[in-house]
Amino acid sequence: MIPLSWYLYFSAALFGIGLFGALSRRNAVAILLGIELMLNAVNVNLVAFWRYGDITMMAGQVFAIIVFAVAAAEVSVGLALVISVYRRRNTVIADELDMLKW
Amino acid sequence: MNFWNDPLKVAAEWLEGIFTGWGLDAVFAHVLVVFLGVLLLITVLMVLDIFLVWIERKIVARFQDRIGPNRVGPYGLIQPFADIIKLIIKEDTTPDGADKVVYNLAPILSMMSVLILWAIVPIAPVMLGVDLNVGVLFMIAAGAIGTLSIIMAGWSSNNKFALIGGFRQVAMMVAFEIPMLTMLLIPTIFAGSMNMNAIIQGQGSLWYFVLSPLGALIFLIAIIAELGRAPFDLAEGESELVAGFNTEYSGMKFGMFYAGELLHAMTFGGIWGILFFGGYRFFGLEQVSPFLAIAIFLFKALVGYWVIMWVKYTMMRIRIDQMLTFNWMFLTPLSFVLLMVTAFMNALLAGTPTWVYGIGMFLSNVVVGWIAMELVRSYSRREREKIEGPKKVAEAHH
Amino acid sequence: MTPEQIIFLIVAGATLVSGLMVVSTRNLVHAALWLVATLFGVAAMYAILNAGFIAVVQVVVYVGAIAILFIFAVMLTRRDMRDSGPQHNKNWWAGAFVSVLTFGGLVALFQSWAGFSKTAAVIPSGFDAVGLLGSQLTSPEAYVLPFEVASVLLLAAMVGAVYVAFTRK
Amino acid sequence: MNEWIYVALFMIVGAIIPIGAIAAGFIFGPKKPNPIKQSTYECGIEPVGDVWVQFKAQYYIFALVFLVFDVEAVFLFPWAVKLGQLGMYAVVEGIIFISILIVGLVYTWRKGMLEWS
Repeated sequence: MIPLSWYLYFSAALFGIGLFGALSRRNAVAILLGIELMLNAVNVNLVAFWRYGDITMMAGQVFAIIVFAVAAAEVSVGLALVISVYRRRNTVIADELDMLKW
Repeated sequence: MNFWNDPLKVAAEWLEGIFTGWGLDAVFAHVLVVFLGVLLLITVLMVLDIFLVWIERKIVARFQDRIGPNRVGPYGLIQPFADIIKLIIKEDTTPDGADKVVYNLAPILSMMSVLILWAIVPIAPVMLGVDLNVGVLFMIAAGAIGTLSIIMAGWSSNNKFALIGGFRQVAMMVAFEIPMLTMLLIPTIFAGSMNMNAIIQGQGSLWYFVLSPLGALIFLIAIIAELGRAPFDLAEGESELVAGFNTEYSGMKFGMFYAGELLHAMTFGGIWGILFFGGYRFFGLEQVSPFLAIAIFLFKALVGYWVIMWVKYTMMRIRIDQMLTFNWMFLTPLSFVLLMVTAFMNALLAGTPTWVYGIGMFLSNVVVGWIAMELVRSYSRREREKIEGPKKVAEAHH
Repeated sequence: MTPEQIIFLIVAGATLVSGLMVVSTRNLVHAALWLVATLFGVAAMYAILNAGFIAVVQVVVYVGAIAILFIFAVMLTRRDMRDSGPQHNKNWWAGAFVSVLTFGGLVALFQSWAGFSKTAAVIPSGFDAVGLLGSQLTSPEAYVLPFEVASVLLLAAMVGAVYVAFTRK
Repeated sequence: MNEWIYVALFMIVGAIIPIGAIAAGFIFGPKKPNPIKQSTYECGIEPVGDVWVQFKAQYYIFALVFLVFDVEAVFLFPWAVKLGQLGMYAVVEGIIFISILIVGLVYTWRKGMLEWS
């Protein structure tokens, strides 16, 4: 049997990779890719806790599905923002989008 | 006699006995036997696929008042083998600037997305790849891999026709996947399960086609669009986009796309038969022998395939704007309304005898369909008046 | 090592490697395709966890829709698909540091927790996760509010995305 | 044992067969590349410009609406499985759920985003 710890290590590693992508990428679309990885890491945890707890309590799976909805909403609005910015400013590099600084 | 009733189980136990006799681990032997079974099933499917080429060519010839292949072998039966040899010994070109890995991966994924569908298709009461309790959704997941393979093929070819064709195809597939998903919910509601076998068992007294004829029709339209066949073959509008996403493919890689499409059509014919026409069930005949059940299932699958071909060779291609309008403004809202009505009627008629339930469901479908057709009629009348002016229409009433 | 553990390690390794490719590839379409591989690995993870419904949903939603959305967005935001210039900003080492710190912190946190090396209970035969999910999602005592709120959330996302992306200049 | 192992077997075999077929084509086919043969096909005319043309932003809208309804279907499948045993209140919940999303579809439609322009 696989102990719960393995899943937790796996999801922590995936979360770290996603965090690195979100923090270090220059392209706004790539930042969103990193955020997707982080959301997935969270989902692995939720489902693992469902499996290793009382399996008749569906909270873990319900939350996982809610996270799917959140991820869908986040991606659709995020990419729409990127496309909108691209149409106005002709760039998707996050560092160059600094008009709010002034 | 035992073999006659459950051939797969008998064969599997026999093989497992042999393998464990060799000193293999019991679990490993079991997985190995299943692996061989899967290999057998998929090999049979590929052979069937070869003959689908012949069937398709013969039937299209009849539709177009021709004879079709008739030179190689009796009735041209050897023709598909000649085609395969030709495809194998053709040069396999890769265009300059293509993304090699993605380019080669796309046809493999395309074929795989079709083959894994057979994991959930019950071909006889005792013959089923995997008895998943999420069978219906699994089908959509397999379709997702197919969609991905098309976008990969279009993107990696480094060809404008391929890219635009791939994009159009994907836009269309995702658009028609919404009515398809919605119509998959209807058999799920009736059967109370997403398991394919449970859906077939639920059609013991009434086919779901009787309970939801409109649903079956919308599902048929959606699967034809998902297949990208005429009248929805606009990704391959020969006059504008050459061959769509597979423009740059040649040899066996093209062969994979082509064979995948044919097998996909036949598979969807079978799934249509399972969801709405009772799958391998036919008035108890399936109980006689699994072989008879397979024959019934194959017959239904081929009838479904024939309907898909019938549509393909009768209709002309529609433009992309017409296709999108048709989907977003007619099919999608209609499928949602149908789903809501079905759910409502299902709760309302719960506990009534089967015939009341059947008649109620059938009538609700007819009413929804009739209202939809009236709306379309008034819409097209308004469109016509916009072009011709109201006068002409008024004259037509005299 | 049981076969199950070996399968887990293979899947986890492949998933993490594709995850690393997502954050390091220069070509954004490749990054999106690596994301598909990662998400597929996560789906396999759910399957190992006996959460078949979530696994299939993962493939349907992520591979079928979100990956397509990403690829479309990449196509729409690059007039010429150059991948020149650095793909990571000049503070990437700080990002790497924070990520490693997060990972280390999480692991340290786990290890002080008692339930860390728990093993799973055997799933009783006839356990219908999807049915249970259905009744809990619609039950007023359980999750009917999140169920309806998710619908509102999706509506807001759709309206917002359409408005943001396509208001004329 | 987990039934998904069999699904994995199907995926492995489903990948082996096309790889084998393509490998056969690779082994038996001739390989005589030349620059003209390898060039991108544009109906015999020399390729013009870059392949990565700018796309219509509308493709994004189609994928977006699809994503939203895909997630919606995910919520509805468990609902549909249990519908027969739950009675009228679950039906009403589902109808509310679908109606809210239809509002989004109607909004997108009224904005003219679903028409091919």
